[in-house]
Order: sequence, then structure tokens, then C-alpha cells
Amino acid sequence: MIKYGFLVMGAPYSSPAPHSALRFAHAVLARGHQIAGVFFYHDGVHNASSLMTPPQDELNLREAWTELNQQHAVQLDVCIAAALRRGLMSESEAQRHGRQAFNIALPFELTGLGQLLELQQRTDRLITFA
Amino acid sequence: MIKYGFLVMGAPYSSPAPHSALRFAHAVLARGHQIAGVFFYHDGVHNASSLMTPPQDELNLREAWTELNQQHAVQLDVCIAAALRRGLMSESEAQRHGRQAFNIALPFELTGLGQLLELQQRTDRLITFA
Amino acid sequence: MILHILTKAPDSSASTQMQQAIGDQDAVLLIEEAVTAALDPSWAAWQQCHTRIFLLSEDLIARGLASIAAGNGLPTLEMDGFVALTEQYEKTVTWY
Amino acid sequence: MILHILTKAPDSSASTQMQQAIGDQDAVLLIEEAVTAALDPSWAAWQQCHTRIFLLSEDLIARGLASIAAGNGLPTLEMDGFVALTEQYEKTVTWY
Amino acid sequence: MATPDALLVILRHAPHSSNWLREGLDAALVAAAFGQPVHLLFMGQGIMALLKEQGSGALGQKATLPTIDMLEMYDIDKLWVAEGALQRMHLSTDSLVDGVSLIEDQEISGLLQQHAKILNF
Amino acid sequence: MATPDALLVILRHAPHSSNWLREGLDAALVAAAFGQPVHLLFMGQGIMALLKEQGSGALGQKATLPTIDMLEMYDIDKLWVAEGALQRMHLSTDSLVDGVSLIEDQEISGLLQQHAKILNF
Repeated sequence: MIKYGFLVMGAPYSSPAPHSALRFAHAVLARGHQIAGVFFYHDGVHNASSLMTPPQDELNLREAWTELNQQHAVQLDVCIAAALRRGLMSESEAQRHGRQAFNIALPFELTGLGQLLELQQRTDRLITFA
Repeated sequence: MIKYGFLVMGAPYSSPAPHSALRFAHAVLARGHQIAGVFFYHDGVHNASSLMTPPQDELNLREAWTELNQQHAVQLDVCIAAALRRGLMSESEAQRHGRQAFNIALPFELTGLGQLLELQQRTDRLITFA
Repeated sequence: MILHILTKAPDSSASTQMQQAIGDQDAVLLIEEAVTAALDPSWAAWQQCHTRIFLLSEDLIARGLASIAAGNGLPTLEMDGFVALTEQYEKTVTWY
Repeated sequence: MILHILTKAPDSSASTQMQQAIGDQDAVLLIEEAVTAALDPSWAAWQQCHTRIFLLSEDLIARGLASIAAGNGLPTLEMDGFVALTEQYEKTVTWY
Repeated sequence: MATPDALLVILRHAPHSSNWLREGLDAALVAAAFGQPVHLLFMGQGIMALLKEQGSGALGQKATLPTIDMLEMYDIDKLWVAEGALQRMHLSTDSLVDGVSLIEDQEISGLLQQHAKILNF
Repeated sequence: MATPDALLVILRHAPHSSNWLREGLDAALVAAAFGQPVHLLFMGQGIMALLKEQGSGALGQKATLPTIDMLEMYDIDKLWVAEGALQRMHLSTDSLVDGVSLIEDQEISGLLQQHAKILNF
């Protein structure tokens, strides 16, 4: 059993990277490996948006990631610096910045870049999708 | 006097296109021309995000566009289809889709692609920033 | 030994940079836009390391290039084979 | 008569496509990443229509290329000159 | 070959790689629905939008072909393809959908001149 | 030339054109702050991050040079530059900041092999 970590840096519906990452994730699990976590960085932070509303006949990427978390305990970390400048924040960040709304919620967690390096340290493979 | 329209298709902080568009806009106005409107399409829809929170020593693009609207009556239209799939919606769209939050507010208005073609028809120049 | 994953077209700067970084023992997997390399038998990387370049089958199919890849005799992999490659190669570098 | 605005590097596919579309009466403005063309005197577009290619001054300065552009004798424009070009050319096409 | 009031939509991006192609086609369809004459020019990777054998992407990513097939219903019947680009991509017209019109590289600038309105995707 | 436990961060994008360069440098700085040995490899347009004369962008877009100058404080002192890329960009080392190390194109693959961890931006 190999322990994988993913770095996802493309936005859904603008880049095929999140789709590739998800397809790969399911193949990894099917081969009996483990996925320790996914780190969303750069435009990849948009994967976490709770306001994402694709047409009904298209996959909702946020829901697909959420399912991966719920069924396989995959941790979903979002880089806080990359998220804030791109208009993504959690409830507590919204309070800190005096905003009325937020668009990041569990199972996605805002965290620092250190988490990416920690993920790289504690996994056997870090695969980048961008 | 020439009447300009802009098509902006790059996201702030990921593409330099919005910065170029704004700098160009001020130069257009300084030469005595008019800007009828800006249409935000593709990743450009992120320019309208009311949750955008860049570091304090960087320009907030949404505020810069809002100022352009307030001081020079420049219409700011956002493509609704491009916005929804990318996680951007107004209060009324949030109600329609059963969401608790919204991140697009006046002076930005969600509208259809027809508005882009109408902008191209009623202006002397349509300049694309992407 | 590194697995290089290319996601951009063979004429992109990402591809040029990858070609500079490929070592003798390395392998290459073409995914997303990179599968358009199936159209171009003159792509320098084919000569550089022909036996160890693979194309992701489902990305070929989505783009209508599967029969061209088969006609050119190019080695394709399913998603399962992609995982197998990452089992074999401890390091992967994605070029985008 | 068209003003072509290039925002990507001279070795990008956007640039290749633009070069195919430039007519005899057209002009070209290089902005954003495209100002790196200042480094490359061998870029084919310089030969194709040398007198009507301009570089946006502030994008050269931001990238540290202003003195190289001056040394190569390339014509630069301020933002005001960019607007003047769009006054002169009724159509603009942006290549990105 | 082109009416002066027609809109030329240039498509330069491949299916599945980004949303450029789809959003460009959407603009063309809306213009046509508004009664504007619309012509399309496929350059570079954009030509891959016309490949006969293309399908939908994994995980339900929509295919482009149904949209291409729909163009005629919107009276969009001029689909220009740059001949040089086709050759450089090692593609023949046999692999493309029916009804495309080839244009030589040196005629492209003329095509742009003939259209008063251009959108470049 | 490189310690096996070091992180290699590859930077391939120019300042101002996107956020790739800045977010790549941020990753390098955080790794160094965590005590990891970090080496940088500049390829292609990424070399432009090292141009001495670069400035900030219009409308308050931050300059990259202050971050480059900060690297030494974080014990990031190996800044590899691909020599072939430098030539292809018609740049000389005179136009770059001090302290860069040139690497020949054929040595790049060896550099990657020597690092157990790689991040590519």
C-alpha cells in the first residue's frame, strides 16, 4: 500500500486538472492505496467554492471532492493566501474581514502552505495536477 | 469622441488582463472618450467577486471597477452562465439555487451573453483583455 | 527515476522544458492536451525516449484521437496503468 | 486595417496564430508577456512588419526589459499611445 | 465570401483543455440567435473541435460535437479551417466533420478584413 | 551539488504574467522557514524573475525582486539557471542578479534525480 498526496492547481470548468485528479484518485483507491490528503493551491482553490453551480447535466466538482472525503477520509486543505485573493473564505475568515458571506465550508479547510510541505513529507508520492 | 466597450476574460491575481484593462480605461477617459460598458466573461467573471480579499498593499480589483462605474457611469455586466459555474452569484440567483450566500452585488449585474453582442453593436470599438 | 506527466501540447513551452529534464531512466505520461502528440510523429521526444512515452487512453478518446494513436502504434494506458506507473516511479513531476 | 494586440510570449501559439492573420495594413501592439519579444531580434514578426510593431512601455519597465528594448531600437508606446492606436484602427483583435 | 455585417468568431482552443472553446461557441450561437450572420474560423488547436471521432470526457465532461452539429440549425454554415494549421497538425479533412471550408494561410488576413466584427477565443 | 533531502522548486513562469511565479516562491520560502534545504531551478520564462532591472507593475502590482533579494535570508542560496534557456532568451548573466549558478542543459535531468522532493511551478 502506497500513501498518496495530491496538489491540485487548476480551477474546475477552466482547467481539466481537477477532473484528472479525481479520476486518478478513484483509480488509486481501487488499487488498494491510500490518499492522505489533497492540497488546493493557485486557481485550484476554486474547487472548494460552495457557490459553484455548474449546469445540472455536469458534475459538481465540489460535491465530488466532498464525497471523496466522506467515503475515504481524504483531507481537503485549501491554501488560505491563494483563496483570499481569489474571493474564497470560510465563515471565520469572513468574520475577520467583515464580510457578510462565505463560500468555503467543511470538509474543506483553509490552511497555510506549510500543510502542503507537510503532506509531501508524510506521503510516499505527491502528484501534481495543473 | 469614440465610444468604447471592453471584454475582460482574465481573473484578477491570476492574469494581468484586468490590470491592463483598467489602466487602458483610465487612458481612454483621459483622452476624452467614453466607455459604455465592460463585459466580464470566462475567468473574467472573478473580477466581480465581493469576497475578493487581496493583501492590503495590493489593489482590490473589484473596488477599482466599482470606482470606474461610480465616477464614469461605466456599466459592469457579468455573464451569468460563466459566473454560475465558477461560483459567482447575485442575491436573487442565490435564492433561485437555494444558497445561503452570494458574492455578486451592484454595480455588477448578472446578464446574458446577448449583452456582449449588444455592447459590440452599440460601441465604436470593442477591446478584448485576456 | 522520474515519471514526467505532461498536460500541455507538444509545441508548448511546458513540453520544451520537460524534454530538457528527461533522464535516461525516466518515463513520460501524456495526459489532457498533451495527447495531441499522437498527431505528430515528428515530435522530438518520440526519438528522445520512444519506448517510455505513454498516452492516457481516456483523454485520447475524449479528443477523438484514439484511432490515430492506434494507427501510429503508440502505447496507451488506462487510468489504472497511470497509477501503476506512479507505483513504479517514486518521483513524479508534472509539466503544465 | 486591424490593430492586433498580443499578450503572450513570441514563442506561444497565440503569437503564431497572430502572425498568420496580420495583413499588410495592420499594426501590432505587444503588451503583458508579449513584451519579451524585445529580447529576440530573430522573432519572425519583426521581419514581417517591422515598422508597425509597438511595445507597451510600462509592461517593459515592470519586466526589466526597457533598456534592452531601447538598445535594440524598438518603438515603445505609453498607455496614451495605446489609446491613440485604437483611435486610428477601427478594429482590434487580441491574441492570448 | 463574407458579408460585411457578419461576425467572425475565431476559435483557437481545443475541447476539454479549457472552457475557451465552449464559451466561444456559446457567443457564436447567441449572436446567431439574435439574427446576426456568424462565420467561424478554426485555427491551431481549435481545429480539434471538428474531429469526427471525439467524445465526451471522463466524469461527465460534455462533448463538443453536439454543439458543432447544432451550428447549421442556427444558420452558421461557414466553418473556415486554416489549411496550413491542418497540415501542421498532420490532420486530413477526412477526419473532420462534413461541411468545413478550407482557407489558405495567406487568405486569413483578408478574411479578418472582410468582417466588421470579430471575437477571438 | 545537492543534498538528497533538499526540496527542488522549479520556476518556469515570468513575473506579472500570472501568479505562478509568486506562489512558487511562496512555497519555497515556507519550506525554508520550516527548516528544509531548498534549491531553486529557473527555466524558460522563469529566468525573467532574476532580471536586475525589473520593477513593480502598474496599479500597484508587486515586484518580484524584493522576494528574490530575501532568499538568502532564508538560506536559499542555490539559484540554478539553465544556460541554454538563457542563451535562447538572448540574455547574459550580466543582466541577472548576483549569485545565480549556471547549469548546462544536459545536467538538468541529473539535478532532478538528486532531489528527493520536487515542486514544479
